Amino acid sequence: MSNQNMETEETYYSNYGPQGGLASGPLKLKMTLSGERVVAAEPDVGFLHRGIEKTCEKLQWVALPSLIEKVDYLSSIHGTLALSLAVEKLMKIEISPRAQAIRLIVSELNRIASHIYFLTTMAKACGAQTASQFFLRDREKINNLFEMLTGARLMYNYVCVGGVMSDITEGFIEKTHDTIKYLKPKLKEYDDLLFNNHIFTNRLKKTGILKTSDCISHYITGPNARASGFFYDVRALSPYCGYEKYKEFLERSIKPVTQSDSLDRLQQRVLEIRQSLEILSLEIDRVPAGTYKEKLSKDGKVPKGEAYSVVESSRGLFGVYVCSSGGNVAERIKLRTPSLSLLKVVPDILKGNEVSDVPGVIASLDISVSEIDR
Amino acid sequence: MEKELFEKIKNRFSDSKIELLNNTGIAKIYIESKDIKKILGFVSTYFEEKPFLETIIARDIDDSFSVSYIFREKTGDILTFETETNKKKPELDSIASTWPGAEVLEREIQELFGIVFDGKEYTSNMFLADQWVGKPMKKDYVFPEDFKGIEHRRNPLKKEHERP
Amino acid sequence: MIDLQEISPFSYYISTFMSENLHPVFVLGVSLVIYFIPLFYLSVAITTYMGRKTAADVQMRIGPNRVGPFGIFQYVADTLKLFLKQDSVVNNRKAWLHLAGPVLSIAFTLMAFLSIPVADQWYLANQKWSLLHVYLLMVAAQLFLFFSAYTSGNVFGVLSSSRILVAIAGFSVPFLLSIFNIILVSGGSSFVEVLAIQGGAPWKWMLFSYPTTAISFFVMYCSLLIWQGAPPFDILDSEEEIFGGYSVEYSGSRKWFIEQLKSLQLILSCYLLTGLFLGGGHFPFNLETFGRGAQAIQSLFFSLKVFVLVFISYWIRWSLPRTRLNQVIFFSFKVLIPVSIVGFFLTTVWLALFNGKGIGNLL
Amino acid sequence: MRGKKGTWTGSSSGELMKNLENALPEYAVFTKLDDIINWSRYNSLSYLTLDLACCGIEMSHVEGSRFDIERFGSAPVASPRHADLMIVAGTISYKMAPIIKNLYDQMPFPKYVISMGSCSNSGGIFNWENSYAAVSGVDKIIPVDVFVPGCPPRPEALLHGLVSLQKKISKQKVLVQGVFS
Repeated sequence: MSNQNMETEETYYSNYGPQGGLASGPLKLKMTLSGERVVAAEPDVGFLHRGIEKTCEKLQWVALPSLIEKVDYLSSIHGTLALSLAVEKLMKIEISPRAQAIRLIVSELNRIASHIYFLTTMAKACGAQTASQFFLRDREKINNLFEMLTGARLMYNYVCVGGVMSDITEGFIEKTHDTIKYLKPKLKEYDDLLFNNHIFTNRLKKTGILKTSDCISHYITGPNARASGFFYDVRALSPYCGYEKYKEFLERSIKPVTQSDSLDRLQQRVLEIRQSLEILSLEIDRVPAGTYKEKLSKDGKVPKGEAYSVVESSRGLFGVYVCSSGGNVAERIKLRTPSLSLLKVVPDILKGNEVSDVPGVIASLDISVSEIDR
Repeated sequence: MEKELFEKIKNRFSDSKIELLNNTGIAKIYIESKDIKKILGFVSTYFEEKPFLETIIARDIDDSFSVSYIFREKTGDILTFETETNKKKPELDSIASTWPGAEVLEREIQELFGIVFDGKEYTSNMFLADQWVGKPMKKDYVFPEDFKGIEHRRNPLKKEHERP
Repeated sequence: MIDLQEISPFSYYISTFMSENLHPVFVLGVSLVIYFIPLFYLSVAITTYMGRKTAADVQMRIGPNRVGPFGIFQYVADTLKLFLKQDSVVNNRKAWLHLAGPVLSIAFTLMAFLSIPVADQWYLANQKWSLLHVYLLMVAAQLFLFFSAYTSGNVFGVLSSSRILVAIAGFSVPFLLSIFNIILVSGGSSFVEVLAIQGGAPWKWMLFSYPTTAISFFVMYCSLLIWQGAPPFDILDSEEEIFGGYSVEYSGSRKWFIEQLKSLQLILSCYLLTGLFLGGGHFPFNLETFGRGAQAIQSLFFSLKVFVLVFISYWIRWSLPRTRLNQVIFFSFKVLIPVSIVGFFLTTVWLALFNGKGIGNLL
Repeated sequence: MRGKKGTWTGSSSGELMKNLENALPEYAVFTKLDDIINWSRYNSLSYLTLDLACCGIEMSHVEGSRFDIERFGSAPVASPRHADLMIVAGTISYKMAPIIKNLYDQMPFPKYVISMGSCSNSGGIFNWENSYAAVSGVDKIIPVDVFVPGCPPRPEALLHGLVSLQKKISKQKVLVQGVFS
């Protein structure tokens, strides 16, 4: 459409959210519409700003994992893992191989859980209520595993400084095998529900295109970037917790870039579930013997200094910067969250799409508002 | 690697004050606040590919704000630059023209710390509610007593809202 | 003097049970009540219950089971609750259209039922062009919904109102084309005439009696889905995109009317399909032994067919995701219309070749 | 409507009913009618999902096949006009607080609120001492009927909260209070 037409077009304004939006959490979109087409869309965040970084300076070190979990509640293991890695750098502790293997297992499990929840919101956004219920049912299986291991369904508080909170419970390994066996054929069902369904694929094709150049300039990481052809995976680039073993596997199984649209991002997530299941099925048999947690001094103090460590969360590069003044309480904690870098790109992605596509595109970006706001 | 880069920068910008700090756990290159644009602009062209801006960290230290820029190279190594600005008139140069992702981060720092980037002060808040008083991430920030009629403190014994 | 037998056969049937001195208008009123009360309350209740239970079953849930055995009184509880709820009203100058919208729309949808015979001589209005009349009433019902959405003062309501117009456009042409196909085949323009050439046994149904009527059935089914705004074409009131669309501002009893309307639309489309394609109330066996009760059995048979269709509709509803607005229009204009035009021409060729005989007659 | 000391005042119909109540020694009819009205209300609570934070995930699991809140006749709705019940799930920030108030005001009477999770009960980990931006409890903004503790509460806990609310509704004296209160 030419510029002149754009000027004479009558537009109107509409809010989208913060209640009832499809991002997980209250995201508001200020949209200027022309008929059914989105002329401009501006995200408004801050509805979940809880001041977590300030709260970190109020609580003791021991309490921090349970706080950092709430930053990205859908992949809470990754938040606590990044914090633990940073604090361990400060305290200069080496983690036992067993604890590392357990950490890897839970982090992959959490990735699967998060991606399945993504599929749920995606299906809901496209009006496939039944498909979304199917995904929720499968997420319960992962929740069962976590419940067995940590006792919680969502806020696990499992990874801690020095290892993990508790050892692998009896029967966990067998149950994990069962779950992997259950989920692998289910992935075929997902393909039937999503990618062999023409209504589903046709409405997602060519909507919400995220350009590779945008990914690089805004440093968008995670599945979104990988679907757009910007391969950036902390697990492969600077491995932690024994991801060295799977470096080649991760680099090998890259999805070829086609459109970098919503459908591609959906396919990327399903691919990652498949990857995680592969890693999980290898790692679950390789848990070495040893202690699950290193002995720490009881005063709960962390030596003076600074540390910064990153992990690959379900949404991308999750970094925690820790600064300690040698006391019980952190001096400053800064969280680098993957969804925040998406914020400036969302208007470009949404522009030119239809109102019907907005829920699908927003859901396909898998924005976690709590991560943006903190 | 920091050392190498540090030497290069030191030679290139011989008239400005540049130090290599390595005592806190993260190796940092200290630069003065007025040189940010110049030196970071040089860093963006120094490598084969422009390093990614991972995050900007502001800290409240006694009478000044320290601001660290964490970059990441394509190889996965991190690179940290630190600068300082005084608390009375906190101002810094923006690097959003080189790294577009910096805009959000700078805006967040302006909102939570009060450091103004490029003299461009945003009138509306991104994270905080509108008409918020004070910069909450400062060390001397006192939590509000109430905000727009909602009392901040909660008395466990008091019943808050009866059914109308 | 009003000739009941001519203008309303169902009223004439009712009048045979009553005293002969009654005024025909009174008889008309009584027969209206007798006809609509089960339709408006019972069928809608059954449809709603079926919808919820089918949804639960497809999604591997249990569904409502707390009120009454298997939750069958859920509809009663919902109705009572909505009627005892505050009715918040939009402060708008044109609000009367908004407030009256659901009721008017229901009234027009109900009027469309008048000329569909559920059994021999069981229809309320005897009209020559009842096929087109039904079409007009259906469009009118949607138009009132359009007005009510447009005056709701809500952005999502306005969005929904424009979508309603689009849906009317997408529904009209294929629907009319398939109706013309039926008129061509049956040689009549009313339901009575269309039903006259059908029989009770499945091979005597319109659906199978000509090779092209199956195409018309498909086209009409899809166009009716567009008209109702049912999945996969539920663009009118999708919860995720436009937060309920035309129903977004309704609360209390008006919300109940909207829900009632949705069920009635579903029932009407199943009525149409049953009457036009599935042999209506024609029973496969001779019912002469039942005397005047024969029609009751026929109407039960009719409703059985309707509810099977309702069940299939719900099955489709809970299986498919939603299409986009432009896809609805593309589907209507690029698939349904060409298909039905081709079917139209094939019908004329068939009629010319076989002297207007159907498959059943030829065999 | 309830005044300060637990007396029922307010709408004219309520006063009329109160007078009637005084006039009649036995009011069995009211009780029966009350029962029917309450039965319809507590068996069809459609809820507005206020998916704010972590608890929202568990709330969406409640719709799922394992927990299935529809057994109780409840269903999620998108518009506040259709809702009887608001489930506040998650931390309330000062920026979100006026919106929650607005949503609550848009809901038609009778309306109920379930506060789900520690954050919306009392601030939880983000209480007045720890966080500057979080409201310590949703009951500072709107009245709450049932508090469901937990961080986050299990879906079963939310279902228990729903059942508790149903019990609470079943004891209402609707005709005395006025129907729309």
